[in-house]
Amino acid sequence: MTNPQYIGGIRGFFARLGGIDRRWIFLAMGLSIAIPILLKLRFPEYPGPMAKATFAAVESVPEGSTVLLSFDYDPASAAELQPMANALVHHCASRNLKIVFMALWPLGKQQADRTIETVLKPLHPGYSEGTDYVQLGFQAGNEGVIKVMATNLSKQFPNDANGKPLGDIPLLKNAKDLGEFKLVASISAGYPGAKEWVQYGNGAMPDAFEVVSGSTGVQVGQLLPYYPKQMEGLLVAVKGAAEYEMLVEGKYPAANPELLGQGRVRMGPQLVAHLLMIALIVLGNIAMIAGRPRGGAR
Amino acid sequence: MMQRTIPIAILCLSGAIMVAAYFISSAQSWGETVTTWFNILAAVAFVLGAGNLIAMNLEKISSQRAGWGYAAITLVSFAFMLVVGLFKIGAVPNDKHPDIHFAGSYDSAASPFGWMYDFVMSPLTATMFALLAFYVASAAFRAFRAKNTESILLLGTAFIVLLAQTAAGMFLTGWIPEESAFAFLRLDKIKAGIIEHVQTAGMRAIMIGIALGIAAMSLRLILGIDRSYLSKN
Amino acid sequence: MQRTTSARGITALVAISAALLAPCTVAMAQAGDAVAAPEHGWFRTDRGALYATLVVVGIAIVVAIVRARAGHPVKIRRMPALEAVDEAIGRATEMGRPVFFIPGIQDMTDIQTVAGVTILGRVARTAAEYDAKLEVPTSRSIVMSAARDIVQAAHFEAGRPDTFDAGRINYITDEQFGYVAAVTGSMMREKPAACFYMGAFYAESLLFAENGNSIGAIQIAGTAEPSQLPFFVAACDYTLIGEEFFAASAYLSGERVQLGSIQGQDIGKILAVGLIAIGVVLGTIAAFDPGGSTETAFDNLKSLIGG
Amino acid sequence: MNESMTNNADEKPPVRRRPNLLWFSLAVLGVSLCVLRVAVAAQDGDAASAEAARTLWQSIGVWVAAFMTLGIFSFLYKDNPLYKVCESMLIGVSAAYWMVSAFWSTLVPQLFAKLSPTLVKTYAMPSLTPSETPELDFMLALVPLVLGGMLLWRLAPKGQWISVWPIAMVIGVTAGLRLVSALESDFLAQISATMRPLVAFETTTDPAGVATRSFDFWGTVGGFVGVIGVLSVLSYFLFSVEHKGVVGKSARLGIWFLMITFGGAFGLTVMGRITLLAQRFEFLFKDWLGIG
Repeated sequence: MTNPQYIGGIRGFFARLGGIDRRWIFLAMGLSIAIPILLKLRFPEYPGPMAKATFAAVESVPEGSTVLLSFDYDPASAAELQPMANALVHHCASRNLKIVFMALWPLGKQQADRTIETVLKPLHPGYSEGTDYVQLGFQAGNEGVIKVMATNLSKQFPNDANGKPLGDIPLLKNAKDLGEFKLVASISAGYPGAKEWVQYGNGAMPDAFEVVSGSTGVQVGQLLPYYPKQMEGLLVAVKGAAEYEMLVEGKYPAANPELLGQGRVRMGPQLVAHLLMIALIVLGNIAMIAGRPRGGAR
Repeated sequence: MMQRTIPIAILCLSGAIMVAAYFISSAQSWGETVTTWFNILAAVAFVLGAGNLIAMNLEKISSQRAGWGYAAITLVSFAFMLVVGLFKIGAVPNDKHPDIHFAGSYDSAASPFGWMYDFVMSPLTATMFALLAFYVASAAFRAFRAKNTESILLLGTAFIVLLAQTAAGMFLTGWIPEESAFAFLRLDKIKAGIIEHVQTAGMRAIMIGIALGIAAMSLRLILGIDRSYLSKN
Repeated sequence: MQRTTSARGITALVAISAALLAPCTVAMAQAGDAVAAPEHGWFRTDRGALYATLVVVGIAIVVAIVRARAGHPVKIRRMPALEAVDEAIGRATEMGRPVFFIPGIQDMTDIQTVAGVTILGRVARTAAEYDAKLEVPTSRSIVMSAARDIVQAAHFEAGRPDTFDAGRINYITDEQFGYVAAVTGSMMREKPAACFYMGAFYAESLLFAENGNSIGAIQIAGTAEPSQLPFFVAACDYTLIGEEFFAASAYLSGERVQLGSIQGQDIGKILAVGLIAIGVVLGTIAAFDPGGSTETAFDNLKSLIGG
Repeated sequence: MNESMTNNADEKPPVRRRPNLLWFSLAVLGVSLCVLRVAVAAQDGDAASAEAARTLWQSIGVWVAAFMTLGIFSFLYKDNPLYKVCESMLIGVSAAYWMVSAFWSTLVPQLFAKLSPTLVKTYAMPSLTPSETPELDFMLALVPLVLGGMLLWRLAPKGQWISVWPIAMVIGVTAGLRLVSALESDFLAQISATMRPLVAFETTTDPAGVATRSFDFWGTVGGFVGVIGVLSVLSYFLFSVEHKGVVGKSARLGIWFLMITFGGAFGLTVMGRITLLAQRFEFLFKDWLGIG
């Protein structure tokens, strides 16, 4: 192999680039994430088919019917999933849908509580607990919870999270089973989560409700087989959240746009860093080609 | 005999029992029981780990080897955390039993133990984890070079997936109508196709292979063919 | 002479396997009922298909082992990663630099750690023969304990019990990233010439491999953690992928009997291919004839083996 | 990828230096400045109340956390005393953390509570419910205790070989458990998942409720790719056949499938890794510096 030191001109520049000190790459990566965060750069998103399908699924629910939002994640995945939860809650409330919150993950209840406090109450002050929304909280049992809910809602959740019997809650006093809901949305970071909702919820009563899901990037491979047949909508990672935010904000502008912009703000560093990675791969290959001795491959 | 035959017998027997228990209705909880045993054993073994950690660092300090000051930092932070945690110093008392000191939770955020976790351990581990963002960049630059078919496929797939994950992907191919015959050229479709079909297939075959590898490895151990874990003195 | 021993052994095995498979026929017969009512006798009939697989795969491996013991030639394909082991240790010896062996971050309850530790035995023997300095930082106390035993055994085997130093096999911390910080730090300071990553790895795989690369170490990795394979493949010199990793300890031992077990794994794969072929053919026919009897057969087959 | 190394690190003899005093004193100075700043800030407010004391500790905490974060980042430039301090603290603190949590969440409830329920109930776990089978629990708890004793015996001057016994048992149990579970959840389940029709049809229902079945081109392609992928990668893993002829071609196709699998997995992980780093930066900018 020719020593890149002895190649001149532009070709030499690229050839030497191949052996660049990796700390320059580190610096570039650091800047590409730090600058968008500092400047709060927001780039336009082009909503993909999955985000559009999710939006359409929520839009198709008749006004005034009840939806179930299951918070199946914990703070570790909140960076990816909380923006989806915020946009979803705002979307449902803007369409006057009654919202029932629950969690299959122990810490999911906290996330649901936070969403109620930071999104639902400030943006939709008219929503009152008991008639417009209910927080059922967390129940242990993984997919078992879903199985019981499919046949008998009040057996799995005799009370809401505050200990109030279901019979005393106007919104749920006549609710029998999962068929009460027109839409089930699982914001899901793994097991138990969206996959279980499809298998045991939708599986038990296929035509009763639609399922949409927000998922982390890591576990999307497991959910793709269910979209779009058993799962009407699927939001993937921060990007899915950002696209969905665009759609929701486009139709239902929020009084406080900050709350609905988290996904897009987080997409800023993602976009720049991804473009950097792509550029690095291209540069690495140019460097390799430039460093080759003339007259063919080794 | 005590050093070779008995350990082999223990290994074979415990392995065979666990296999059999899986198929016997009344033995379903055995797996759980031995898992509990193992957790206890691992907790007891911490005495070995702690002993080793202390001995290694004390030796560094006493011999004044290069970097002995850091060994002292390790020892001091270890001792502090251990004492504060084991004796629940400053722990928040249990609501229902405020009189019983050890009933309080050892890791509540208001205790020194919790503070150390929140402000020392967790930022350190989270930052160490975050270093990966830098290393994926340098690895992509260095390793993704089109030298042969294999590396072209590796870098090409990574390239497509990376591109499809940004707005740039939608910008480039999002104009192709989803219902048209050319929809498969959309980057998001290509990405979904790769993940759903090729990657799933690859992972499935890897898993089948791994299962057979585990089976053969376990059988070698249970049948006493692989005995490399035994001292031969 | 050897042939007859082998034949006798195999006949015996066939008899044993027939006996072992007997409960299976009962299980198969009851499988239909078992799905409906999850009550079982003393034998878990719902796990009948698993039992049959266990017996068949087990017998396949044992037959291969018995044949190998009887003197049948065992041919195993090249594995460049394993051929590079001696070279890597030799290079470290020449350069006067240490060899690092990282047995993953899981405890002995993960079979990958067990596999990693048995590979450590072979690596340690070569290192003892070459008189290379082998360092094994561990993330679990019990793994440290087991690693010390196995490295000591390797030194005895190599005839160098005097050079065994337990102080090079240390427990660091159970915390994943604490362990990573310590290991990458000492990589930078001690500049090992060869790094082995053999065991269960998670996010730390790339942290190790990129730092090892930056100090110019030869890196050989092996793991059955599918999510981490991409990073090892991209950043290490050689990677044992999934099943290869489990075959490695047998391969490195060079013992005929152990190599036989690798051959047995291949029979398992052929079984898998056969099952898949049957399933795919049935499924394809069923696709043309929805609701027909082939579809029922296909569904039954899938639910039988899918448990 | 998998190329042999060319960039052998430069062969300079390692220069052994004492911990750089300058670095160390800079770090100490920085930390003390921060403590000072926080103390002053706290005095401005009502430092007397307990709430203020907690926020004081919290603001100290944020500063400490920020320094820890910067210390780890400094490793990207090169190994340095600040990183070494962070590394040493992390080792000490985390080792103790796991030991303490093993003590309180495993040893106390699962071992001591079985051996001496009254003692544990009185002093540590007032809400402990008495077991229905205390004798059996006691006997079962003795097993890991004895095994643990054997394991610790290696610290004794004689008979250290006995510590191999518990390890042999752990390996045996692991081998037994994993043998069946691998065959069930990885071998059989994956085979079953691969059994799919090669051709796919799509059923669409028009508004009148009439279902029509039509050939699904891309579904069929996906089905073929899925099956061929699994088979070819399996052939790559064949050990007792040289990769020549048909097996060789199939194995080569298998490698291609593996490379696409790995490339895709690599690309998919990037987003999560960037999120992690973005969170650290958000912490530094917002929680520590108060900008952004």
